[in-house]
Amino acid sequence: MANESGFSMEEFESLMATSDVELLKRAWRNEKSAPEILQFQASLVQRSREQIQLMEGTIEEITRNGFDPLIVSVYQMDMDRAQYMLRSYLRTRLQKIEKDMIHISKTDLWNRLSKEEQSFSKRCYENMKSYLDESVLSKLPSGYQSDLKQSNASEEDDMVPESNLETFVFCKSESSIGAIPLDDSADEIVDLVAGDLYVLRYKSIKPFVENGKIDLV
Amino acid sequence: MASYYDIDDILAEEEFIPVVFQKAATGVGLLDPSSETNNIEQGAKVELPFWLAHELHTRQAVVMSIPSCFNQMTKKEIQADPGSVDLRNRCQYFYELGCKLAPMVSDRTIGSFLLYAFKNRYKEVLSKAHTSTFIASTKPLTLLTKEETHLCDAAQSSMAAFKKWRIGGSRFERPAVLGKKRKPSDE
Amino acid sequence: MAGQSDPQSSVFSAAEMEFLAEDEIIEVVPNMRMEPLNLISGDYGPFRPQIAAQVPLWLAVALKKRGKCTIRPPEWMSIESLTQVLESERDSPKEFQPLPFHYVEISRLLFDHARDDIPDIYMVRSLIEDIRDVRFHKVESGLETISARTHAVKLKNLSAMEVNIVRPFVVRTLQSFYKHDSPEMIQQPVQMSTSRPQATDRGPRRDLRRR
Amino acid sequence: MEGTEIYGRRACQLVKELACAEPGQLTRFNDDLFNQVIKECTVHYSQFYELTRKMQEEGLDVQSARNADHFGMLIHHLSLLRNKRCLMAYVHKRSEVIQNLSWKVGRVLPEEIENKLSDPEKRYFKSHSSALQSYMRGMDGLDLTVDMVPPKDPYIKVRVLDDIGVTAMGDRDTNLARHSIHFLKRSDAEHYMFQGMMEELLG
Repeated sequence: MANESGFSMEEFESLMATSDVELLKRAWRNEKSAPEILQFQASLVQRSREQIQLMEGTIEEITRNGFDPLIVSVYQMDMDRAQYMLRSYLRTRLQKIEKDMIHISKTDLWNRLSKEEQSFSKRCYENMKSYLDESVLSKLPSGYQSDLKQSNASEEDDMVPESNLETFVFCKSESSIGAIPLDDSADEIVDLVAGDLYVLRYKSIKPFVENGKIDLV
Repeated sequence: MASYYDIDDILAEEEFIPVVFQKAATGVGLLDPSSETNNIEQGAKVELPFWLAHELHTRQAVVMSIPSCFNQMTKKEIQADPGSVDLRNRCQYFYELGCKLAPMVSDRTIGSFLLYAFKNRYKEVLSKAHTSTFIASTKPLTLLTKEETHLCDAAQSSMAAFKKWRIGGSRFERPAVLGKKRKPSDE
Repeated sequence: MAGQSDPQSSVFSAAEMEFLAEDEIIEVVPNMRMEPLNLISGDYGPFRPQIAAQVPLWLAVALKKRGKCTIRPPEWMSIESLTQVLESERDSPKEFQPLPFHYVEISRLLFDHARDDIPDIYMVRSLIEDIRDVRFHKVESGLETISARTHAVKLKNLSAMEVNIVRPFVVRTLQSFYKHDSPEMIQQPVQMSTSRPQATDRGPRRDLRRR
Repeated sequence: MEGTEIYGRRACQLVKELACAEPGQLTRFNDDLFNQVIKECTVHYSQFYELTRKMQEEGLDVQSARNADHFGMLIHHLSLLRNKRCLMAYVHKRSEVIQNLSWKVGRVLPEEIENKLSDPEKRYFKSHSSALQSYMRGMDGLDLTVDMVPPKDPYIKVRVLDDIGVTAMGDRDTNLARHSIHFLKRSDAEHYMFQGMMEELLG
């Protein structure tokens, strides 16, 4: 995964000690809280799915072998919890794509999507485009029929919705990061105390969310 | 910039602004109720929605003046008793419109007036939006602008969600889009 | 959600906070024998009668529901420590006492599913409710002090559910102050400043434990 | 133009309808008002075009001349943009509700909702649902429309509120008669509960 390359050995080891469900939980929380779509956690999703499948196999087996129903349902609940986080994680991402499909497809954000998400995004846009054409755009005078530009006179795509990176988010960092500039002029800085909770503008901590040093809660 | 599709932004731009035409314009007499031709004369005084006034202003076709919700009287009332001024009645989109107007008009105090109003109304009314006394009384809500209402709704709906959770009950809620469902026992 | 233009402001439901809390570890005393459980979320057990074991709360509740264990309420849920927390909460009008991040959810789950395992449950419940009320009162007075553009707010020891309740409001409030108290909006009046209200007087900027 | 409605007023009316609706709910597609706004766009365009022609006939450069006709054109152009924005916001907002529906009700629309949609909206619902379906197929059939709330026990006790009839539940048929009580797999019951056809019995 591209975003794992920047870790020091120490951090890498602590990452290895963290279970996949913990990592999935973190990915899920971050994805739910971030205003923009984050890097798809390809190998984590892959591993989680394998573990869930394995567990499904185990459950079938122990059911067949007449194990204590208590054990069966405990295994089932454990799997359901992982399954729920995985589903909710993927769902959150698709819902972001539904909202910002054009913006995502026009920017670097595109590379954050999985292959399946990319084709979902393409189909979403095709559907949306024909819906807008049929309902409104084809009925407007020529020169006003674009779904990206208000009219031919617009110099840029002035209709495309984007996620608002200025929004405030709640976050926590596990380790000390040093001073973070909070605005462009760097007049305001914050020194995050590890483990304490802060409300900050997403934009000012965006790089730290992307490299996993700050978690959104 | 607000999104092209933002409903509140669209409605805020519908607020009317008094303008004086610096240029004449043909074929648009509808804008000037006093005009007998289909044209607008130079010097005509009319009220235009912000979306039109603003574009014409940047092209020097009109000069905008400040709508009454930002006049001295409102300022004085807000100063005297910020929490009880009925801003909703004066302009639902008081803050949004004010922010759009501030950089464009000659009165350079609008920005600080907006902050003064928000700060003091926040202190007196809005910051109490989570409290049960606030939730029980509906009076302050009738005085609030759209943005202020959004703030209070945000507080109250999350408080309500918490209380619902605390009491317990089914976690499977019928989505709003499906409308309210009658229970068969009510039939 | 009210924020039509800002659906982002409410990200987690109370049920989702509860889900997160169910991963917290708690002690159970089984009354049965069961081999270790190798779960996706970790390995737990073995379980032996009368021998305490550490399990996630969801598992504790599942076992308890089926009559397979008693749950040992965590130390912070004892009357002594809650009484002390409540006193300290009352004594310091601005600080929040350290409590588990999910104390609201954990206590509700235990009240619902393990009432017979909690000594003096009525007292415990009312102490927790009082603590929650005092703390939320402080949150509210903290909110009242926001009065200017704020880049960062530190919320030391605020709990998950408390965060979740104020999140939509706080996010929107901070955004409004950010916009209204921006250098672009607050221009120095060029002329005739005397007849205007002293709205430009922003005073010393202070707010909820700003860093 | 019909009546003496000022420019963009009808379009704004359309948007106000959205603002007044209960959050997340759908009202009937307002064909009548919608078509009036489309018509207004056409009128603006023809008046815009007429002024262009007039300027050309007078030998003026349409790009650079700043006479009364130019400002007339400008106002018609701006009014058209405004109407377009309102129309687009109207259908866009509705599309969000429709997207939401494809998550919540599966592939078949309840009749009371279908009646509120325009034809392009019905088609959009179908195509969006199938985009979702095909994503899920691409994920080896992982169903994302279940597990909308965090899981508790795998089995829950429910009471049936509507006569649903005999339905396959897991590997056996179950008669879901009104008022009957069942132990069902949470994931089997979830859709029925969201649609108000069952309720969870707690405790």
